[in-house]
Amino acid sequence: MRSIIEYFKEIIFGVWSLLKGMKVTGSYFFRPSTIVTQKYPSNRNDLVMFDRFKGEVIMPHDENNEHKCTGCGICELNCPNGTIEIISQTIVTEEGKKKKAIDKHIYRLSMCTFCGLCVKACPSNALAFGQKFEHAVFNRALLIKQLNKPGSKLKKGVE
Amino acid sequence: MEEKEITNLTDEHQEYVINMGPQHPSTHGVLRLKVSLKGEIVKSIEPHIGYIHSGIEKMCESITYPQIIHLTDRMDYISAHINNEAVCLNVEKALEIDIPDRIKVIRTIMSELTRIQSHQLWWACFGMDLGGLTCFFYGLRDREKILDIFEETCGGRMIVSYNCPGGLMYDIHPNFQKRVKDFIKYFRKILPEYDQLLTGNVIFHERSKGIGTLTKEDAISFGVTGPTGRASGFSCDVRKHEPYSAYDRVQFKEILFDEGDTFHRYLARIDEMWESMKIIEQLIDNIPEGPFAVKMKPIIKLPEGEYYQRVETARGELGVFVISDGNKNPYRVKFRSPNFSNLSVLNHIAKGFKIADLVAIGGSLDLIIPDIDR
Amino acid sequence: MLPEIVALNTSPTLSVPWWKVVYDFSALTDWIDKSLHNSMSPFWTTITEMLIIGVLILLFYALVGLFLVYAERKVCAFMQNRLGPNRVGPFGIFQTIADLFKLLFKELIPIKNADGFLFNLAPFIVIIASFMAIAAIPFAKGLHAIDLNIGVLYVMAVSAMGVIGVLLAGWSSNNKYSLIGAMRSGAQIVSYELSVGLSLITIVILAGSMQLSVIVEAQRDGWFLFKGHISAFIAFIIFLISSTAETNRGPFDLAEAESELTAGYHTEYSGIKFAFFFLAEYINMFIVASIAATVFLGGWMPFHVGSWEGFNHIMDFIPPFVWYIGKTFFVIFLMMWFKWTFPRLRIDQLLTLEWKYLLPINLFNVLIMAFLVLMGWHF
Amino acid sequence: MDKIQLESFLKTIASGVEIKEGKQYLEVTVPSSSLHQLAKSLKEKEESKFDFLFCLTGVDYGTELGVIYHLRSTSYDHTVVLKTRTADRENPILDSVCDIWETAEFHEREVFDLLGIKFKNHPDLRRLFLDNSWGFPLRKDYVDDINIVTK
Repeated sequence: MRSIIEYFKEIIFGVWSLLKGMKVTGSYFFRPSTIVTQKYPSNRNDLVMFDRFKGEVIMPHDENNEHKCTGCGICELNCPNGTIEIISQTIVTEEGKKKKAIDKHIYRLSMCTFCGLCVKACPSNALAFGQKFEHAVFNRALLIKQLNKPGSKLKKGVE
Repeated sequence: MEEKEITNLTDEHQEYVINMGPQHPSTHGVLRLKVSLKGEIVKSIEPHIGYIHSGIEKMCESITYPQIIHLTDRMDYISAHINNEAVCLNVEKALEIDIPDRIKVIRTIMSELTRIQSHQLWWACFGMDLGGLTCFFYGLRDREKILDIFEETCGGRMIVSYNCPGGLMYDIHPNFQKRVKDFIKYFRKILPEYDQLLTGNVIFHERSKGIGTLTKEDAISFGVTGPTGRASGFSCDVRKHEPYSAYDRVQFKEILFDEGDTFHRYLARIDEMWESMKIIEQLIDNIPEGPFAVKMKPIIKLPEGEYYQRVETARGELGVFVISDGNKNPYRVKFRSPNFSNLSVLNHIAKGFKIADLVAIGGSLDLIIPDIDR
Repeated sequence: MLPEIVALNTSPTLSVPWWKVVYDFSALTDWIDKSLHNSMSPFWTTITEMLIIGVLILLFYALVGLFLVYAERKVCAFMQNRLGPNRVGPFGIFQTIADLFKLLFKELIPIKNADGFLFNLAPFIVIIASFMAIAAIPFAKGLHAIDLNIGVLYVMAVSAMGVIGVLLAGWSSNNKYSLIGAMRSGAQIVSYELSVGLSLITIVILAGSMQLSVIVEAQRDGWFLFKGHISAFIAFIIFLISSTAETNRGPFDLAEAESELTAGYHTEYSGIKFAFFFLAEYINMFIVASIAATVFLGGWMPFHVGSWEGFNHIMDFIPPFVWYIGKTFFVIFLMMWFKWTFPRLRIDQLLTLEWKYLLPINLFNVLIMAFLVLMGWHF
Repeated sequence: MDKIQLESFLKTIASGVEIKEGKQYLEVTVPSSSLHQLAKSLKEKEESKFDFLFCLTGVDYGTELGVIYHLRSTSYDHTVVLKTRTADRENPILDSVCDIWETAEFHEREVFDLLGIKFKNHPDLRRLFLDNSWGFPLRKDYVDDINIVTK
């Protein structure tokens, strides 16, 4: 007799537990307002990334096309996997002194792991993280970027 | 054509060998299990690993200590923050640096958030392994909220790279506390839904109770740690035994069960989420003021010697063993990864069960393949 | 010569106003039948009628398949708190059509060492089995391809044939996962066929006939689900569970079991052959749902409540076809709800459920129903 | 037991070992011949009960190859580090501890794979990550001109 009671108890508890599960899914079915899906490519225009989001490494330039990179090479040293390469040149300053300056700041996006060591180590805050994240291109060579814009020069007062 | 001799067939010849993986929906990565079956019963399992071996230990020998951190992110990528913390703690211990309280508290909060999101992902995948596809979406939906917190403060979602020797990369975002509190409030409401959907479900009980039982002795002998080991009664929570960061000042319970089957491995993780939320609640309003990083020398050199740091990741005990010869590069780094030991027990506990149980057991071990291969 | 011309000139007309056809399709079918008889010999009339029905069912089949795939995606998406298809067309309604074209154009990958003939035959067996079952279903009053006097038995027998296709598919693919999936499916369907049969027998006892049109007609004053109260309700629940198992769906999808067997018996199929399996799964679901609707929920009969004349009149105003579709989709929704909520059972638990729970309860239930009918304790 | 007690205990059960107090744990250097016997008694002796091998590391010391065992007792929560070395770089053979701690099976396979140290009495000594054509990458003299780039 006891086993028969157990048998039916089992069935009733089993069905009850299943109904509880169905309540959860069913309640979401009738509450479409809780849907969290973002329609990504169509919400692109008003998509705001967090300001610290590490999309790529950029070198901010001001309106006079001036950057803060002195070409010291600390970022290159800090980079764990050779993403950054600095090609420097020697220029003559206005006072007539010879000085090392940046020629090309090469950044290989395809190798970057976004560890943030270059940005953190930069003594003159020349580097920053950009929020752009759509990096897909058809040619791998396009992922090798030059961070200092052509014709740009060092901002005054940055050593 | 002559017929082949079919006499003298041993049991071995009659085994039905299938390859689960490297591409298989339930191995969660490139794990390959060579499974010998007899009917549906699993006779033996032979894990083949190394498909994603990346030589992290070798790479570590040629880079500096701060640079190691971004590699540890990629080991157990679901609990990246805790891996980072292990390396940082090891370096700080070797250099005997005092870490301000603020850093410790923030690290603890982040670690616990990492643990919750890891368990959420595990819950999602475990539900999917058992055929309840809806679990996957609920788990990932809630995990997204933590990833947003990470993204706002650390700039990365999974691969956070937020720690550095001597502190943190940046201070926490001004919204951090509010967002974490919102999340805890939200998740306290949602977690009972997980229970209704899966924990109480009679089919789930049938699928998981008494399946893949691991005894305490075996758990210790196989070095199975984390929730998997604790479900077998092996008290191995590093947070309790060797408190690091701010774990010595918070109240929490080490979840221990004696049964050691799939169901209790599941319960251990669900309960750990509740405990993690408790830890976060104790700390989130009491983040002390102070600097977010200690000033370190530009080139970090560890004194000669051997340093071992244990931390509790979401999957078990992670050990970082550094042998330094006094240079800026370590002489040898060894990561004692929890998944590596947890995998080794699979053959032992899944033998004799059905192939569907193998999937359940594999899911309950919560394996992350890059952590096994390193 | 002359009388025929006369007959042609007095072409038959619809016996009812055209808008009333939706309430009784027999007027329309009679009219078509008479018109065809007027123009050709009885033999060719039959052939033409069969052709028309064949084309209509094919069309219906494709439409229902497309719609069900879309519905399933949307339902599961909403249950999982996401949007589901929303790219192709408004609310993604053309998504399945896009998928259909994708599957049509995909390469049919030949499998090395597979049994070519059986490998190609299997999807057809599966799809023909579901195709044959659809013929016996009464869609609305007078909209019934063939009204067999053993309709219930026929539908059960024919829909169970699909398992042969599944077994063949698994065996001929030369894939270990497929074979395990096929064997599971075999064991599953053989056992669950019993429960489906017995739960239908329960209602057959109540209705006193196996003819589907008679069963529907008997529910004019109340659905069998309410007429047979407890016993019918138990039979309905068991029918839902076992028919879900029979269609390899929901918590019983062991034959596919994607987390264990990748895709089970159709692992090696691609392109349109895969689409056949896929379509057959949804049509089978539609068939079992329509049987459930016909046998338990009154088929195309409107919902009537005892002596509420006004209410019954309003219900009568809704066309039978709508009633039928509505009930069928309600059952389909229940089955989708099961699928997207529960974890999968293990093969031994699946058989335990059948042999230790469903079958004894079912046998007992048949007895109860026989007793109820004997004593006249039903409504 | 604390470090001092452990040290005196170790002196009683083993001879020929070199005990050094490391930065964190007690470090015991054992000759490879007596390693297995010492490990067994450390596990089985009621006073020590080192039942949890939580890390097994293979190290290339330049001229010698070595293995480091981190042991902990789950009942007493004390830790000891065993170290052993072999000078033979061509065919290094050490005793396996698989029969004492089962977790060693995978760890020793890893060490064999990456450093080429063979373990006697290991039940299934095969390479774990890499295939047989690879060298032993964690050795300091390992060269790979294609994949290792030095600036």
